[in-house]
Amino acid sequence: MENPALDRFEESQPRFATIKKNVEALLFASGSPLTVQTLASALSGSEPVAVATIEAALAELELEFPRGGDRGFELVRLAGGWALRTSPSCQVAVSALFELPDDVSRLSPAAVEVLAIIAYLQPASRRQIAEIRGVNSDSPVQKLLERELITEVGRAQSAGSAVLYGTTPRFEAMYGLADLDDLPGLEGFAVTEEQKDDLRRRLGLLGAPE
Amino acid sequence: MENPALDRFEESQPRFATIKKNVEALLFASGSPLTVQTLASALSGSEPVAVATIEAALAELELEFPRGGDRGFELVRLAGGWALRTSPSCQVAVSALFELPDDVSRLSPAAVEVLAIIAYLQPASRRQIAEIRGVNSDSPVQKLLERELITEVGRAQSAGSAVLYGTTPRFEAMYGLADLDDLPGLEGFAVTEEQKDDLRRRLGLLGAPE
Amino acid sequence: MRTLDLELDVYQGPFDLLLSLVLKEEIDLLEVPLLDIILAYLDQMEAEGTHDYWDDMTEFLLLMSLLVEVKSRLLLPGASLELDGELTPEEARDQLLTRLFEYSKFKSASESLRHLAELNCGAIMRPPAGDSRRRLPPLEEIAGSGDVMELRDGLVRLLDSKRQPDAAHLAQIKVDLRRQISIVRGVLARRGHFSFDTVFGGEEPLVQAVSLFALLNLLAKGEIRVSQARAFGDITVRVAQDRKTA
Repeated sequence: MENPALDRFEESQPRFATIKKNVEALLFASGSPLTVQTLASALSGSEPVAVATIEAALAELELEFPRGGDRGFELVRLAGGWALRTSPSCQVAVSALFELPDDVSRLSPAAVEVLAIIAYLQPASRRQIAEIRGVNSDSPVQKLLERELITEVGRAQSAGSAVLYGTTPRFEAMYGLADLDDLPGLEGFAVTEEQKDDLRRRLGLLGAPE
Repeated sequence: MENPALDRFEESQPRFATIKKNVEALLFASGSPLTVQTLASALSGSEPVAVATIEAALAELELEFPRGGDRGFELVRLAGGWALRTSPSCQVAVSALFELPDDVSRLSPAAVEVLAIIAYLQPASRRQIAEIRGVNSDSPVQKLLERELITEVGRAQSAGSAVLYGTTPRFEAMYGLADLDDLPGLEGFAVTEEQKDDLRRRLGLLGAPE
Repeated sequence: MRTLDLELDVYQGPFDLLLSLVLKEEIDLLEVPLLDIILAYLDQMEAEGTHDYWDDMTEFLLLMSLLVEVKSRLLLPGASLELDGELTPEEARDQLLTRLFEYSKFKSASESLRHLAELNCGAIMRPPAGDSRRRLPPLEEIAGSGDVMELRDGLVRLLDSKRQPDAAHLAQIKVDLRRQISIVRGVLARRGHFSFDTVFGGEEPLVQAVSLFALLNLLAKGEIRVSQARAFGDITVRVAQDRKTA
């Protein structure tokens, strides 16, 4: 016991390795993304495990199973948590044996449009969605509810108290988003001034250049 | 072309790496052991993959995820096939994960609304709930069933004999109610049977008295 | 005769259609034969023969009437074109553009979402190990955690919204084109001809507009003839000659 700090360090090394091994096992065993807090509480037995330790283990695992790496599975941040999943590059083989649950191709373009509006504006009412799209959107909203990509998140305060919709963790998982901040910025999709002028001209709202 | 055999070998390397990656993905995705034949046929697209190639890939994977190794999961021969499974040394953590209480987060606004309808008007069918709320309510009903806050209490006499739902003792405990009469009155409505019928009538669930 | 070959069923709504027409197809509004678009749309609806489709048409009709308005200003510079509605032509035009720009933003965002999904859709997670299912939190943990007033307020809000007629749908007026068509047919069956102003003059502007589209539809089918003595004057509607003799 000449150097207690070193002692503790050496003791802590196998402990970190054990924690990392267990984090790996938990991610493997869980069918859905796990939050750092869930991982920490599952690993806290007689002695609590710090969130920072879990994060350090995840950082190492992320290097071993990187997104888009050479392995058949990868570690990804998804829907506010962490998950191991098959590598998208193995899609053909995986779909030969298993059903890909979230086949995006089954979503109509209308449904994806509605989903984009809800994702960016949430909470959003059917009325708002219809106004933006210029067409009644009840049927795509219903489809998205059935697939649990959106959910009711409340009611408008105003008269009529319309139902307001927001996206679900399932939406984040389906689109590979760590969280909603992960969505590409909406400003990036705005029509440029040049395109606006072009549009105005085409609609005959600007005189021809003199 | 001095050594065609070597040439073919080098060419085959990336192909073998791809096959191994895909074998890994399939083992990862499967909840049960996969036979070599199943793996081979899942990977045989335009070009057939030999059983021997699959076996070579498995042999390499067995070295990377050995039984009793340092990883959180291991590759084992099981029931005539191959399977990835969590390492037995991580058993404590894995079973702790599934012992963790499922989602103690707040109920969604939709679930609160459905719960309020069932609490005050019970017994109520999904159909009635949807009519009052003006929107399909299957998903919040399902959530409340999973949380054991509501339960089936019977079937309607009418055609279709719809399932009727009522609240559970767990519901009463969660809201600190001695019994259902303890529910706060609704703008002058208490919750006697008579007043309940009056409420149902106001919500359009009963025809007007003759 | 038709110069415009539109596959209308691929469009997600009127703004989508307009964007494609004006931006992607690089068509100048002056050169877009609006009647062809309308007729193509009507043909399409006929083929679909569904009820919902008519509901969805309301917005399309509104958009088209805005376009007609904008276009007629171009064709008739200086003509006084006061709309019956509360919007001035400039306001209607600006509103149309603002909505078009807004829609276009979400349209691009949805294309990027689709791409994101394609990058991710090939991946699956393992089924949860064994048959373990997360357990519910113990009763002690949740006892008293709910706020019963939240339940009460939830139901009171629903009761309130039942009491006040829901006004949300009123802003979106729905006009049934089929109904207008059958009205036109009915009047013609009785009288053989009628004045548009006499029959529809007292209606809301939107109903008038839809009635006008009903005329276009019947015109396309060859059921009626219409005549208009002067621009913006009354329209006389008659049964087509060959129909009458047949």
